[in-house]
Amino acid sequence: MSEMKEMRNENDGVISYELQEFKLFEPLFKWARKKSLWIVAFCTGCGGIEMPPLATARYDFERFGIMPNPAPRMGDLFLITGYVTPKTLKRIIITYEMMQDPKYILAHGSCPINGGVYWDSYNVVKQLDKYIPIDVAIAGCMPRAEAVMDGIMEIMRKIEDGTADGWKRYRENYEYYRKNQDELFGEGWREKDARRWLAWI
Amino acid sequence: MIDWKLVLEVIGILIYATFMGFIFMGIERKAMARIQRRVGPPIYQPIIDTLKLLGKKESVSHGFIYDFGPVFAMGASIAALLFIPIANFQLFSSNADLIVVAYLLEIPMLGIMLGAMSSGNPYSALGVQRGLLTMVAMQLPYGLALIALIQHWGTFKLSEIVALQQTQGWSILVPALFVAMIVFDIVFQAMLGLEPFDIVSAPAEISMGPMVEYGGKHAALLFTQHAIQLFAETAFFAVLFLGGASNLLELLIKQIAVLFIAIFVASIYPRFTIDQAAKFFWKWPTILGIIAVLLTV
Amino acid sequence: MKMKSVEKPRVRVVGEEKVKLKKSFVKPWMGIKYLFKKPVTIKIPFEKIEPAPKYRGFHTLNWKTCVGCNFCGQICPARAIEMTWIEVDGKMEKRPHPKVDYGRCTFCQFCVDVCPTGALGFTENFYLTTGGLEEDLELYDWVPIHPDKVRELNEMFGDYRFPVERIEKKEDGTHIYHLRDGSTIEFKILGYGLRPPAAARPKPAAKPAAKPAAKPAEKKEAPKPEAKAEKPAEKPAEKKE
Amino acid sequence: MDMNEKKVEEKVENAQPVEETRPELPDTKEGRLVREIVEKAPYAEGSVRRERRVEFRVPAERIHEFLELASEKFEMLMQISTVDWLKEKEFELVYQLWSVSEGIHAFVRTRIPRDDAKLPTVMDIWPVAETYEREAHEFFGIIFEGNPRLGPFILEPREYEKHPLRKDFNTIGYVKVIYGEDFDRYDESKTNYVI
Amino acid sequence: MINELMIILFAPLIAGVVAWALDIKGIREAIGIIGAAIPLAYLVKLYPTIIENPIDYSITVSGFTLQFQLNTMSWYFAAVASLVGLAMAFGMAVTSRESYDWLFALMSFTGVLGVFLSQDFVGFFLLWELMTFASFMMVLRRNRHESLKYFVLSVIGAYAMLIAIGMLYAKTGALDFASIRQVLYMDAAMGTITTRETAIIFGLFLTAFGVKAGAVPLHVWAPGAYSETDQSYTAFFSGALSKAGAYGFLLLYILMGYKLYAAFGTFHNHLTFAYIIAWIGAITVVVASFLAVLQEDIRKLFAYSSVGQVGYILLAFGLGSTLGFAGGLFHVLSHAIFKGLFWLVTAAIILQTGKTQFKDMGGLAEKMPFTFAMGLIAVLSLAGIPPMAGFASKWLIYEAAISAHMPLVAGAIFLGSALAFAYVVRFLYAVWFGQRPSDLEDVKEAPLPLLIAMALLAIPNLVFGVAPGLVTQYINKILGGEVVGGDYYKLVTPTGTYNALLVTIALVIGLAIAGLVYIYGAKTRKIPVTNTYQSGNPVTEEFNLSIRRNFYKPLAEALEFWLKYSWDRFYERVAGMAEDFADSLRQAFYNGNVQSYSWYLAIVLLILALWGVL
Amino acid sequence: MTNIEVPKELREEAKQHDMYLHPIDKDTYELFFGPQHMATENFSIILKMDGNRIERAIVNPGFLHRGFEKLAEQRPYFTNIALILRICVPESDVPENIYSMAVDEIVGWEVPERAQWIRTVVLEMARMSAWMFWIMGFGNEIGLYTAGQWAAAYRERFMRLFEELTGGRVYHIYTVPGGVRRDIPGDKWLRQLRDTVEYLKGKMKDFDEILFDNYIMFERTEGVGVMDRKFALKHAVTGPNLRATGVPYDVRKDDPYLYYPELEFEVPVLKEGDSLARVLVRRYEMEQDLYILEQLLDMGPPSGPYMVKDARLKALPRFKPPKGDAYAHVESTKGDFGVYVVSDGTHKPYRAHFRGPSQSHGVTVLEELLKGARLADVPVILKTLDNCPPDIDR
Repeated sequence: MSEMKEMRNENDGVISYELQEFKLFEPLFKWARKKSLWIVAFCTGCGGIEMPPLATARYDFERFGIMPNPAPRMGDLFLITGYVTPKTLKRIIITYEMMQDPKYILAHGSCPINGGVYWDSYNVVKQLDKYIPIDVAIAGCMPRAEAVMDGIMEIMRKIEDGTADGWKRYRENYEYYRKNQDELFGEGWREKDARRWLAWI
Repeated sequence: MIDWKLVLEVIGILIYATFMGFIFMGIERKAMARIQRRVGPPIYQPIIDTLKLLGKKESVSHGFIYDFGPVFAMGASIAALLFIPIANFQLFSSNADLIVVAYLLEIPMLGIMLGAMSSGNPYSALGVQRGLLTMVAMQLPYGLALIALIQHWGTFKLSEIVALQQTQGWSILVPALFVAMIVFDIVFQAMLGLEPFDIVSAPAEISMGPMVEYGGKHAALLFTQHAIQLFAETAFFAVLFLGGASNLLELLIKQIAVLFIAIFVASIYPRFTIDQAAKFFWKWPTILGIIAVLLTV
Repeated sequence: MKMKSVEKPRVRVVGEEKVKLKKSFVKPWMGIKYLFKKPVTIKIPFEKIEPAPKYRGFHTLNWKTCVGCNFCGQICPARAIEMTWIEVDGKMEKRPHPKVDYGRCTFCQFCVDVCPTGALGFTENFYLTTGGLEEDLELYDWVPIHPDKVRELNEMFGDYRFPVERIEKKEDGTHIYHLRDGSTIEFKILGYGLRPPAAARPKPAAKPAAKPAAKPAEKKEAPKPEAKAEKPAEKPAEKKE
Repeated sequence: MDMNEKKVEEKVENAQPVEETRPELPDTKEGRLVREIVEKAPYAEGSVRRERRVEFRVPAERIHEFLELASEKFEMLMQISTVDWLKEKEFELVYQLWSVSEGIHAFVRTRIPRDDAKLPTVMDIWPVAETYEREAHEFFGIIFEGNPRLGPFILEPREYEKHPLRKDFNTIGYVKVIYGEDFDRYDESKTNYVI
Repeated sequence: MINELMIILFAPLIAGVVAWALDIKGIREAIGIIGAAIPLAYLVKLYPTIIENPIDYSITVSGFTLQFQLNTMSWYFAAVASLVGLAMAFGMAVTSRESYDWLFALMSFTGVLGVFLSQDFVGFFLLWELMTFASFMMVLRRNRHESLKYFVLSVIGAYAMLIAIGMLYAKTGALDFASIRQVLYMDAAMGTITTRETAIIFGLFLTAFGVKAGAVPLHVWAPGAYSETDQSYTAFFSGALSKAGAYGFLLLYILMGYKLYAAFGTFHNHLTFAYIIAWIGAITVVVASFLAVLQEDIRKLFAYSSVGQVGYILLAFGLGSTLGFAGGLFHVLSHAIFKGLFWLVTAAIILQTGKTQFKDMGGLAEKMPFTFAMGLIAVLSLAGIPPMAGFASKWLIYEAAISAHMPLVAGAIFLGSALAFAYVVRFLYAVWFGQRPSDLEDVKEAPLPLLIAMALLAIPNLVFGVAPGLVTQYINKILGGEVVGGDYYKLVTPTGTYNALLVTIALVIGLAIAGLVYIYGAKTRKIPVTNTYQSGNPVTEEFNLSIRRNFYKPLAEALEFWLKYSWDRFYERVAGMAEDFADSLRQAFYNGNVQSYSWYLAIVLLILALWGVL
Repeated sequence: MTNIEVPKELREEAKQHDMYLHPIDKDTYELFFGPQHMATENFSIILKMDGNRIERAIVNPGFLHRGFEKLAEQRPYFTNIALILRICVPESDVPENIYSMAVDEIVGWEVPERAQWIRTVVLEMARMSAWMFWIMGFGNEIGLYTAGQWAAAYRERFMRLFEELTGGRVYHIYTVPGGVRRDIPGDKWLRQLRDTVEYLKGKMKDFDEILFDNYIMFERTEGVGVMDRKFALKHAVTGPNLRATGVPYDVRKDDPYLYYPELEFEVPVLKEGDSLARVLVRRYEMEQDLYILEQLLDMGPPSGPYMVKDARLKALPRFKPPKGDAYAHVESTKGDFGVYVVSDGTHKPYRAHFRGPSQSHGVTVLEELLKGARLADVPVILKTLDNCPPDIDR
């Protein structure tokens, strides 16, 4: 079964699709995208603890139409809430590729930028933007809810500008990201990781 | 030979119903937010959500049926809507039959299920399983409530039921039908997919169930479908038990009243598991339904 | 405290009847009363909330009093602080100053605690939001500025944003901080470390170039072994596969 | 505040290297417990460290036997801590036991050579040991004979093979190889860093 | 004299015999199809005639006169049977490997037609038995155990019918329906036949017809027999043969209606005997549908579903109102066409995959698109999706049930229809969707004759769905009055209306709007089943991602208490006890001792003497 | 996710050799539950399902593993405080405190009484905020979002108090070996704390009404995930989970630390051991924690320094404790949270081994309890066990 890896059709649904521009309603859609950011429910690190205050009665980001959504296909905004371990990064990449364009990433705090306090940890990814594109980064360890809100506002502003183009970058530079991912996890990591459980199931 | 007035009415009511359905969804979110002591989204938020989903630039599919499911669901919802007497707009409702409408209101579910199943995702399949079992569970009390109503008014025609209520007083003023209304209200919660019967989409268990694979325009279709369905179901409730309405405003008030009860129940009860829901439905609501039916014989 | 005197505190177990509750269909309906009460929501960002006084935010540095002792750098759990030799107005500062990387900093402010002269301090500022591109992320790495300047900016704008809006870097190591009020602070970074830089010390390799596509593809050259390893180090393990 | 002073005295005593075990045990409940167990298991050395803390040293080959004996008094196995004594070329395993009935915490120490780190599993006494042993195996490479689930648990297989908590695992070197060299941008003059 | 009726009746049988005798591959199929097509052709041809006046035909065999008549009602039933029979023949052209199947399948075809056309009890019983025998032979070839079960219950039914016929003959002195009806009508006023005797006759007929229709608790043969035979034949078995039972119930009304009314009176304004039939039907609907939901085998699922759907017909007949008859008669047709279609789809699946368990299937929609489309039509029809034949008939039954003031029975229909929804979706999911096991990679579309057969049954589903008036207007003629009003597209009952065309139009409008929205969105690209939400984990096809077994386990758990009891097990226990009893009897009596035998003889003689026989 | 479809040629090749590429077990199916899932943030369970029942569960932790124990060996004693509190995010004061207590014991420091009082208050506040967090999680998992929203809002009051006391909202980095880093901001803070306690006491009634008395909550939890006393002890289950099985073990009573010996509070114990018992025990503990805070406020902070006086603290980065080792543990909301610190006399700990409570109830116990449970019970069991993934991963 080892040759399956080589024979596998090196994918690519992720990038090979036609981009359809909705010329007429584009401004309307832009406004809608800005006003309705659905978060993929995937807290990757400690920053997840600051999401509940934001999502609940205290700060209530649903005022801006932002709400956590369990399904990645409907998600628009991916919050990388803190440090990312390789094991999580695999899932992040899978989930991110599952989301539908346009999609945005907000990186929380120090860790995704430069490793943070885990700069010397053998199991924390430094510089997340090597593996997936980041649209907005916020400082703090962990960032206060207000800071996260500020980051979301920044994303909204960028959507309006059209500068929130992480998803475009990901498609254009897919080879680059893919190479970095494969370098970190090894070729064919998806199958390998999936097959790990076959023996146990 | 086209009846242009009817065509205009159909178009007008469709637009109105879709819009109001979205607003109802917004009210639902807003009122729940208020009970949860927060501000909540603007009331037109569901419209923005749907627009955004429609504006997604990527769209994936698991095959023809996956695409067909949401389309079918929305089509069926529209069809159901056209048969419900909405205030003084009769549309097709001169021909509307209670059983036909009750069935038409169930078809969208089949569409969603079809699409969800064809994605091959176990979470969707679990959602389908739960959805169908909820339907199996709720159908008995639901049917009994409808039967009680039909037996009391002696007709299947929705327009006649409305007319009779206008002259003889609302259904809920009849003791037997009041019981039936309680049963229907419990079932209504399951029809709207709200707690304690939001077993189908239970985010913490099966991550939205049938909806988990949908995104982009498919989800937009389903949202629109949900809006129309919400409007149709609340109107159905108002027509059956609250005496229908003579104008849209009256209908709207009644619909919102119905909606608020659903919201209240949803915001204070957690969700049942599916087998508990089945047992629950076959216990109290069924007993109440039988009582209602026997009172009207 | 009388921990010794207490032999072993007797565990007082509550009766089950006090712990157990009765289930009810009706009681939850009481929750609906909040529909008519005011929400507890604080409407950020329209409604400003002050961070607590002495909230551990961004650093400030009084360049005059900083003696370059590197206590801050030593205590830092994230090794976010780097001593930097700075040339202001063509004149090199006598001592190196800490340069803080907010891509590392955990805001524990141990560095402030250990600062012997009190030069390093912190303010309540905590907003720093940038784009994800490399040039945007430059802001995360800076030599803190004087606390008075920061407070002045806070009062001017009424919020707690990062005082610098943009950092302009030049080839020769000149850094220009464009502050939020439009003023600039300009200085030149000569080198890093505790010892003064040699005259023509080259600037260490900066972060990889901005565009992802332009990033160096090969990142696997074995790094040089550390100057001062804590432990008897084994050879850096070869990356698998 | 008399108590605190007392505590400090105890701690000062404890702070000294624990080689010389006092033969005489105090006549407290801790002392009685230790005496009782040591009488049954003469191969073990027991001592009382302070109030509610006792300590046993057991040779590795009899550890299972001893723990089985101790499990009568100590109902819970709180943790299996491993310390990698690189200089002595030994792993020290500290089985941390807690007695719910007596309210006493016990360290059961045993040492095994680093090259041939093998121990019998204690899953049969405390099923929870499965997790602790998987962890100890993963991070230190100790093999617990009889535990069926040793293997990558928390770590990914690549890190698992390195047993990262061993003292001879060079974290920074490994990190540089895996995540790229620029994680530590100014390391040319790191002479003055503690970390 | 060669009458059309005779051709209709015996063409299938002759074709079957010829096909069996020739046994040449290719020719026997052709002969079989032709033989099965003849009745339909003649029936269509005779349609204008019989509306005016029925066609009679009688033959005399050794003193008994067998009377046949093609009247409006028998035409209806015969036409339904012939339609399904033709579809069966097309299906069998592919699925059946042996001429044996052709012989008995077509023999049972003749039997069914004979049952519908007979006008006296001799012919009725003979052809009933022919039908039973032929179908038994079809089952016997595949599975002895199940055929035995079928056989035993059929024999019980046959004896019951025989005794009932005997009693009727003894009381009325006639065997032809017309005279029996006449006599019983008179008797209703006079009351020479006691209530007890009437009850016994009624009970015996109930048993006889109940067995064939598969009414609970006599349904136990049905799942086994339906599933353990050629699936194309099952289309006929379930689509037409079980209708013989339903027809029998109708016959009860025709023959004994007044007598039964006179004997039992009414109960809460309902005919008591009809009330019993209605409740048998309701219980059949609920029990069989629940059991269908919990099945793991595709054949078993549809077998139980067939039982449940026949329950609808019984229920409708049991309502005792003309509207109920109309609904029941309509459901006879719609059940025949959708369930026949289901069985043909099942035949195609089993033929192409060789699997019968749901757990072995999945993802076939891509491989067998036409079969899938046909299956979808059947599903929509069975689930009662409005512009489908299944809905129109169900709607009539609803109307009838509620206007007959049988609310709880109507509640059973509601529950049954939800359950039907549940089990067809299970079928859809397990067979067509989800992950495809790798051993089904080479599955191809079903062969042409089978597709023709499916289309043959699918088209009526759509046509009678959109234009239910076609059927109801004919039913009006059967029932002799304007029972269901309206035109081709519209059904009007005293209490409600159903305009199928309007519903279709509404659905088309809706689909058009939704389709426009869909087309407006971004272009889709297809992704494989492994690219689905798995909580972020990578998966390969080596994982099982479909719920293949115990899909409705929560329901089974909720019904745990009820599922402890099973009629099947009950009968088996009874059978076991009977066997044990017989065994012990044999050991006690037939002990090989001559002296004891003489004693027995003496005792028997004594008893007979005491009774006054000797 | 990218396309992992097996190519056709390979399938055919496999078929020729009479083997199927996926010999899938068709009786059951696999459900990947987490980490990208509402119920199991950062935690993954691989479920082998039969219908809606779980036949087997395999816990797959490690999404949050950062190698704390390795990192702690590379950092000086005091610096570690900024690191190790990230082990238990909702209750970050607990790791700080146990680590400080262990180092105090190694060094032999007598922590000033004021510092002890502050530490006790901080721990109790942390417990209270963690309870609020737990209510939110539990409410969300069973579908009662209202209670969750309220609880999360009320938690913010504690967050604000923490912010004022420590200068950090979530990561307080406050308790250090030898005392605490800052003094109490003033009487105003104490008044605010008292207000908050009073406020929450009033709100507990709301929670009772909507959540703890709710009929459906009882339905969902009763008889779900039952473990008996023996099982719990053998699996070293601690905290409320253990007390719900009938064992009155509470570190605050059995191995008292800080101010707890002087405080009066009750330990709730139930015998059923199911999810409902765990919920009810937690509910009672919330009340007791509020009561404890009240008592502490009644006592008032003792006067004195808040940090130990020691000359060694002058050179903070190079502070060297003597050789030795110590084990310290406290009662967190999740159970018995312990640390084993070994010092070899250098300025960095030689080994710091943490015992998160979820280590014992989050792996084997969870796997056992999930066996035979319904899928809908998974979130309930997860939440009533109060499984905290970072405890396991560290």
